[in-house]
Amino acid sequence: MKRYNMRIAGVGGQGVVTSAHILGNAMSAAGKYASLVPFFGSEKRMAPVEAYVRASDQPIYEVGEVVYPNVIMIYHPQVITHGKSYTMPFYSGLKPNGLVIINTDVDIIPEEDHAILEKLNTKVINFPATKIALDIAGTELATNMAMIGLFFGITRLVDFEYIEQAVKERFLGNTFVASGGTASLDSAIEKKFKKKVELLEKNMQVIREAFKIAEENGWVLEEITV
Amino acid sequence: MGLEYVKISPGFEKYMPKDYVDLVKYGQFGKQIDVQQIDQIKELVEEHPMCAGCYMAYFVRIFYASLPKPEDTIVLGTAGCARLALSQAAVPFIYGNYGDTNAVASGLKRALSIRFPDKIKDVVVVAGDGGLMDIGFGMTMHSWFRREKFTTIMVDNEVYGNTGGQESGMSPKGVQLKMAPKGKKFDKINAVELAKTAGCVYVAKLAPTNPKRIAKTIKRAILAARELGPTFIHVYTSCNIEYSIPTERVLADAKEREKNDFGFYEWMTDEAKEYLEEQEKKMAEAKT
Amino acid sequence: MPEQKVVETDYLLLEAPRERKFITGSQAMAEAVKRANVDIAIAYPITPQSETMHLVGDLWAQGYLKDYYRAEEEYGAMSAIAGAVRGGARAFTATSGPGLLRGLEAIASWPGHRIPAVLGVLTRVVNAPLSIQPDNVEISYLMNCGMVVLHAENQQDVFDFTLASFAISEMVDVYLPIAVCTEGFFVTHAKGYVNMTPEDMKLPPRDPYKAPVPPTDCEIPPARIQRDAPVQKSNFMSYLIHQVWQQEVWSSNMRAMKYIYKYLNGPIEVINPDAEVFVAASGCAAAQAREAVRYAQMEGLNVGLLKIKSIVPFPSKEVRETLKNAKAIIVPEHNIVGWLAKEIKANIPNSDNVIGRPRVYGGMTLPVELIMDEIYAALGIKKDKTVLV
Amino acid sequence: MAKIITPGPSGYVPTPAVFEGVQITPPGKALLYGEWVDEETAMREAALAMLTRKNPTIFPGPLVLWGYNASAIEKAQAVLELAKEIPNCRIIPMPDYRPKYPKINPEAEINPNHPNLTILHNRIEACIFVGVHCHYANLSLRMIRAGTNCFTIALCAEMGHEDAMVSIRDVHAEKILELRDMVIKVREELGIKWEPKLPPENPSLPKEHFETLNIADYGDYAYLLHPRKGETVEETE
Repeated sequence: MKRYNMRIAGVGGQGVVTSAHILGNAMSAAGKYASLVPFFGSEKRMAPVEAYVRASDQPIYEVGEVVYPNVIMIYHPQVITHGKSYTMPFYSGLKPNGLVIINTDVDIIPEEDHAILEKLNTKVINFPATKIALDIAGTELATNMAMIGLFFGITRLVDFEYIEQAVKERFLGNTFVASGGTASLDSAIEKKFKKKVELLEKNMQVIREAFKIAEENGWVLEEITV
Repeated sequence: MGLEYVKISPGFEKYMPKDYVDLVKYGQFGKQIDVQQIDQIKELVEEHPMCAGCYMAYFVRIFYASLPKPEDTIVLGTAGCARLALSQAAVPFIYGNYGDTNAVASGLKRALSIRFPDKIKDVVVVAGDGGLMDIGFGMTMHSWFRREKFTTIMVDNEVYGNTGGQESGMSPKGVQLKMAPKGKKFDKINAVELAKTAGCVYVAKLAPTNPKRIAKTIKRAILAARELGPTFIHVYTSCNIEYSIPTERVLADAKEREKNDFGFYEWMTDEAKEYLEEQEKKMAEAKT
Repeated sequence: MPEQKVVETDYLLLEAPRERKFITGSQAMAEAVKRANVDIAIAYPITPQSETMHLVGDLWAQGYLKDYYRAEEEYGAMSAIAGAVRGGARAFTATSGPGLLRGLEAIASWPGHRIPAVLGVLTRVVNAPLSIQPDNVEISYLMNCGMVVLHAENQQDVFDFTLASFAISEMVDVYLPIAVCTEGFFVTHAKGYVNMTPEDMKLPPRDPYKAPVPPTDCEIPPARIQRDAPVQKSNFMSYLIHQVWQQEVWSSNMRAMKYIYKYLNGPIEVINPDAEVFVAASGCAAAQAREAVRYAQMEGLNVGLLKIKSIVPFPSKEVRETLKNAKAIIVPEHNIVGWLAKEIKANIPNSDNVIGRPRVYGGMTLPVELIMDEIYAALGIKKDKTVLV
Repeated sequence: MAKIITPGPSGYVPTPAVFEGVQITPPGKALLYGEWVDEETAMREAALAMLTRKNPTIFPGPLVLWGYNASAIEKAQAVLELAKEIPNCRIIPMPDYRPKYPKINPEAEINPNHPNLTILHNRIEACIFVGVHCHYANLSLRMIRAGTNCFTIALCAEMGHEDAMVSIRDVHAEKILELRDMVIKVREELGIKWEPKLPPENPSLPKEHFETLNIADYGDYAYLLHPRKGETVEETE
């Protein structure tokens, strides 16, 4: 059984919750299973945001926030450096042999924490998601796409077409509501990109790039034992 | 007890966080400030999670700046938007169960009167339309019937904002809101007339367009409540989210409502009038 | 009104001379309030409670209390009690059945708000259909909200429990509301002998600064105080905060036990500790049980009484110890749900031995004969149904 | 001696010490790891923890920080005397009990609604609570035990705290000074060299007193600050 229990931590405006929805929808599109719990403390730009996703090829019964994750994705380095997180320290509850993906191009984990993560046999990946988003899509708003791209690139949970389907649903569908702020964010995005289709394509490019990076670095995993 | 409890212990000034040091040095305690100069002091209210551009949040700032004796004031609130900012101030704040403000304030004020018969202890309820006129209606009315000596300020956004935009008794007739999907069937409750009938000695209604006037009204309401009996202020504090008022239009909206149904209104008993004139004369003399 | 002098709590509760009076339960509660240096009482009428609060109102009129008023309804009364206690006053109110339930949202919030008030619960049927008769099912609603719940057997208990509750509730390590429950009419409107402390002595006044939370009176730091801010999960409040808060309430509840030992002679009373069969009861069912045990002993039967005075905190250890050799435990109750039988079952290993009978409810009286029938049955004694003694 | 209450992390749902059967001591006794001991034994253990564990910190509460009466001021002085004697000790205040939006500065203060922000951020492994109302101290002590390895010491003016590793009751200025003496004694026994000095000031405070600063204080650079005639500053970087 493949089973990923993940905690996504970022700051307001990064699309943490949106990407959790896309993750879940991609799983559903592929006929697999996912459950997600968005979590808002205070809906404000740059305030901490967390979302929790469970993804598996088997049915999921458990509900609630993921307290003991085996995957942690950090969308913003300030989650670690400034403690912008509801869960302190950022690796709190992490299970042995887990995976931590951090959006950064330099190592930002303090030495003491490295020691703890090593003890847990954690795979820590520093991944410059924002840089990739800027390089390829020309906007840091695609940071979340890079992050989920890398997650799927590493775990190969679903085929690429289902990810595309989920992203499409997000940008072209009209039933999607992640939060009150999503609507205003949408109009901002639309101004930047003339066509939503173009936006979709840019996002897919980011995801494809993340897949490639996972492969090139030999990060592809078969399974994380729960 | 005066200002002793907002003084830092000698030697600890350099261990306190900056905002507390500022509060003591540049805050409102022991002073009367001009509300138009709130930018120049350390305000009692701090960073809060109310929506950007919310007019109620603006009113809360003016409210705190208007307190005649902040170091001896206790504020009560209840579920709703206002408490998000009300609670983030350097004034004791009580948050009980939904709609209980005027009952809790009755008990509190009586306890303080028993314990400190010769001291000023101002008790002020700042609650929403739902808290005061729907769920807490009975307690609001009875606190007035009983002539409890505290001030009630209703911040009326005409909707249950915090729970997601449901109709309240104070919503205007015809407005379509959640739980009134076909539009509200009855009129906005006339809170001001109820307050007059129920025994308030000072009643005012306003849209917050003029900070000086707000400050004066709040001061009057609190002063009259100290000595004479219940006082009530009905304030229009729009919900820019549920009523879709663009942030830049919030003030214009308030001005519009002021012209229509929220024109400044002030009523008081003869006794209150006499008392307030005397107090204001004293305060003016103290200034000069 | 005689001039009252303040005496030490321990002296008043444990040593002061006592004088015997023949009075009702309502009077006993009011007499306790008279000696408790209460600042404010807030009343709202409901039968059978009303008489108690009439008497307390008279105390105010005579000058024993500093303030008193008739509230708009129970929710308002209980909320105002919370306000008065936050403001540093010592406060008292009482209610019954439906009134208790109307005020329950506020009452259930008192422990978390850290409101040390004393609440008289003079039990009555909970509607519907409406009835004003005694039935103590309402106590089960109080058992899970964190407050201390005492159950008085008779007028003497009502006096002792009420007076001691003012002292216990304000202990720094307790600081919780205490409900003093007793059956309406059976106790409140019936007379019994009560040994009372002198009328001219009273407890020391409440010191609201000797407390685990500051009073809201602008006299003590911090100025920036909200004693109990709404809990929002975020990084300005820990996920854990509500959990540890509830733990604090229930820890405080458990800490009350040592004062129950000190001032109420312990949470239980046992007659014939080596008994084969026990009758375990609380409130006025304990009076019926006491009678039954006497009759049984007169008949030479090895029957004992376990009276439980403190329902919350429940004396688990003491109950377990008392009942460890009992062959049968008969639990007579004045309600249909059998909350005391359930509580005892949950606290002893041999729960099969608990006989949740006899139960009467809807205001019926609980004849001693019904308990006798259970005793005979438990001991395997064959008797005709109607027992004459 | 059985240690019932020890430094954590004890986990997701901490069991309160009271539920474990720990009881508040009678006057004159202290709690050490949940057991009743004499005060000297408890003070020695407290001193040892503050001298040997990482980043020892004192958390003074409102009843010490605010000089609302003579006894508070006296107690505050004693706390400073104690802090001086603990090598590299810090003082992080708990000025009140209300949550702060959106978050406290964990270097500048500790808040009972989320004490672990401060404990974890500063990697505090030994701390003293003093002048905090019992209810909030208990909440904090329990959360700290749940989520961190910090050794907690409660100096309580009332009856004490079951969830602290060391809890001393009826503490006023005098007893704080007794603890200071114990710190000095244990420090000398351990052979730790230390010149008494006050901990560093709160990092949130500005290093200079801008409100009393005069343009003249800037000396040669003063002319840079004077707006010249007709000059308006449109925007700043």
